[in-house]
Amino acid sequence: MNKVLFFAHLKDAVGEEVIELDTNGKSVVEIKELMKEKYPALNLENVMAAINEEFASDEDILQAGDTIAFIPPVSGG
Amino acid sequence: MNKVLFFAHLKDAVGEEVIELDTNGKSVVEIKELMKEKYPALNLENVMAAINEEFASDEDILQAGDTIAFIPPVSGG
Amino acid sequence: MDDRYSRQTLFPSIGKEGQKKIRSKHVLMIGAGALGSGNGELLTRAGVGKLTIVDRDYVEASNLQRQQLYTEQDVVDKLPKAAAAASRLKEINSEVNIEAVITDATPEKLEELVKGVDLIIDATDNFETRMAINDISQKHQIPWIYGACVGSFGMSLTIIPGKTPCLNCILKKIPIQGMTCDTGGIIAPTVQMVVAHQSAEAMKILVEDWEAVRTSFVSFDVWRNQYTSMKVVKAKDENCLSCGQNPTYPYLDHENIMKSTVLCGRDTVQIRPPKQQKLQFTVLSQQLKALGYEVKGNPYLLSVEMNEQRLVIFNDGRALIHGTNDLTQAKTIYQRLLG
Amino acid sequence: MDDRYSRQTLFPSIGKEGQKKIRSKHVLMIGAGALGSGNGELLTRAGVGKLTIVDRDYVEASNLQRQQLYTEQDVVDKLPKAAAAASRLKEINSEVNIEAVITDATPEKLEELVKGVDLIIDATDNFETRMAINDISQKHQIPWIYGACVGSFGMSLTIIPGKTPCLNCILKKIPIQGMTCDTGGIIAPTVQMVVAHQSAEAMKILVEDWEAVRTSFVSFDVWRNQYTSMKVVKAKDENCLSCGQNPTYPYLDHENIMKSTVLCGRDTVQIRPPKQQKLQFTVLSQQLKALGYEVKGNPYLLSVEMNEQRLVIFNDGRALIHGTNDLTQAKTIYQRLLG
Repeated sequence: MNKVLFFAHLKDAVGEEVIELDTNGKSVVEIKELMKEKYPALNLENVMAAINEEFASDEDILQAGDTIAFIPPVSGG
Repeated sequence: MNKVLFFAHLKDAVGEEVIELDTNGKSVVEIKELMKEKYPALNLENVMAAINEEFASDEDILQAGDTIAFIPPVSGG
Repeated sequence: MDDRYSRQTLFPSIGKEGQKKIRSKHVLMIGAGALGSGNGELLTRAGVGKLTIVDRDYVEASNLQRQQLYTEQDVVDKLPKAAAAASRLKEINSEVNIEAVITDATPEKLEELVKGVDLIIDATDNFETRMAINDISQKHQIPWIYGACVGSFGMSLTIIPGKTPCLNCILKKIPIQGMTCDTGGIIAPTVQMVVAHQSAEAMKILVEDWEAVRTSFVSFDVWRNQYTSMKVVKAKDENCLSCGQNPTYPYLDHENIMKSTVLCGRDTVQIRPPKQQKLQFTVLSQQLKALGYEVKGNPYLLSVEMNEQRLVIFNDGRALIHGTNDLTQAKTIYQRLLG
Repeated sequence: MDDRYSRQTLFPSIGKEGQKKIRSKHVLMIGAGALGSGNGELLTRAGVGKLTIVDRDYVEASNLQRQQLYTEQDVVDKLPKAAAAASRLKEINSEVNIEAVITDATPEKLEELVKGVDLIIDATDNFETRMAINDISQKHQIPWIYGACVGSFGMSLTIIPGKTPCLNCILKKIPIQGMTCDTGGIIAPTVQMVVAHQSAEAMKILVEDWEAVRTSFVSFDVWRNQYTSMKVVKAKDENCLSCGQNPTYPYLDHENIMKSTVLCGRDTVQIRPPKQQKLQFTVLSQQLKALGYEVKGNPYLLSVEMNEQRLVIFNDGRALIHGTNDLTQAKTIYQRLLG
């Protein structure tokens, strides 16, 4: 099993901060697509991903027990 | 094995932020005494303890794999 | 200034309804130093209805590095902090009712000040006053927000009577002080970090978004890059004398309050802390020397030469402050150096 | 004011040596809005040698809720932010050399401004300028500190050329904008939290404590009580066009910069973003309506009525701003609403 964490307004689109999901062996980009199907209101374009609190690129693969977090970059200031 | 985390100036007294130690079955107050022996410069009187990011009292016992953190309360403002 | 809260009402958790609530609330802030400057400015900009600022001190040059409401002119004028803060805050937002109270926040004074107050912000620099705020908060069922910092390290906790543990549940007693801003230094980013946490919690409480209120004790070190959030629900103590089944509010009790007495004809004030302490003279002496004070001592006492006063500290925590008859000034000197 | 830095030099990681270093440094700050006010004040109080503040905007009522240097009088006087900031900062610390530059921070302008600068603080409100800062930072080997916020959410990253990945390594391209402070709102505690992180990093860089510099990307939500720290060392891309083996500094290139053109005789400016976008009209339209604008639209364009201008946005990101001939004003309006 894996944990998927949603930060900031992504949390609102999903309705929860954390969900549990078996995404073993899937890549970051595949998980993004899965999430978009599951939560139509969720926009993950250009959203950063971290696996176990480390930067992850689209091609990185999740292992059992890994936590993936989605963090949207913002531009205000 | 357990992890022991030291916050703020406690980190300087120990020289490291995290140490690994087998403190299985020991209470918070026993671990404090152990630490004081190991690091004479370390003052843990009135220091708060958290086990796995939850408040812990002096009598709470560490289980295998638990992380204990020491956080010194401060009064400035 | 029609438009002035537009970016705040646009934030969905506040909205126009939340803004009306903020405008209808009265906040009591104890202290107008670093945390008080920051919190006071944020609450004023946010448009709180009334803000009462209590402080016993005046502006000094060494405050300017981190106390955001004050300028060089305030130092030249030696203005009381509460007055200088109020004057700047009125320039920032003339819609807010700002009340400056120049006094020492004793338990008796707190009892008077707390009437009609919706929230208390802790911007004090010592645990004695904080514990009194904690008891007052429980006695009158008013939320308060603890904040503190030294060096690069800071912390905050939100206390909602009837919902969360109180500070006495967590600390059990007043900690023997290690470091204060006057002995360990302080950098402004630490202050801002504590202020950010306290003022976010303040806004949640003012708009009555109880779900959003932080239920953990946060602490962080901006130089060592540490951040931790400790759940405290387990700390709730049914036997706590401040918030348990049979509260006695010990820190409002005269017995437990720091005693200060003018020693007649000697131009000296004696300070006696509520509980006996065991001071570590070697550490304390080093810290005071690092501050530039001339320190002499023996195993029983330390003598510290200050500009116009001389402080003699005994190792049980008792002190004599020579060169003053002013109880508040003497207490300020004591708490600055010993916390 | 002899004593003014005493609490800062008492902090062991700064000390008297660190204070001398801070006094000898020149910081360039791009933007004097919310993040700029906060960072500018902290650096000035800390006693930096020289602070150059660049901003293209003037003070408006809706700024007062979160932009800490400004007062109601500045709004009445419609002062440029850089000028209003400089005037307040001089009252705070007359020892600091404050330079106000009222201009749009284009890549050409950045090339001029960056001479002799030790550190760049990002206090901008759009990714276009940030990416130009990122390229300038790499080209001239000057550290910079990214900071941004919207609503209750904020983030920061420290970029040290030659040591850390750059913002282009992490974002790969300019994100299509979701929310800005003008569409999603912003609360002041979020700003303070970002400022705390940026200014702590600034102090580490100014005192050259490279060991202490934060090497992770932090983000936090002060209302949702979230805080995360993402290690970014793996993001370093040897093929990055900004910081890789063969840098081309794409965001300094005229091709990749937002184009703005006055349409002669029509009192209109056309804005064309550097890359084609796919705007989500339904979301955007709702956000703009929530802001109180009258919005009309069809699948090809949205028309937004503003006070004195009308904005027409096409779904590839191109826009016409009717009612102005001022390129900078038009760009400001565009970036406020579309990021």
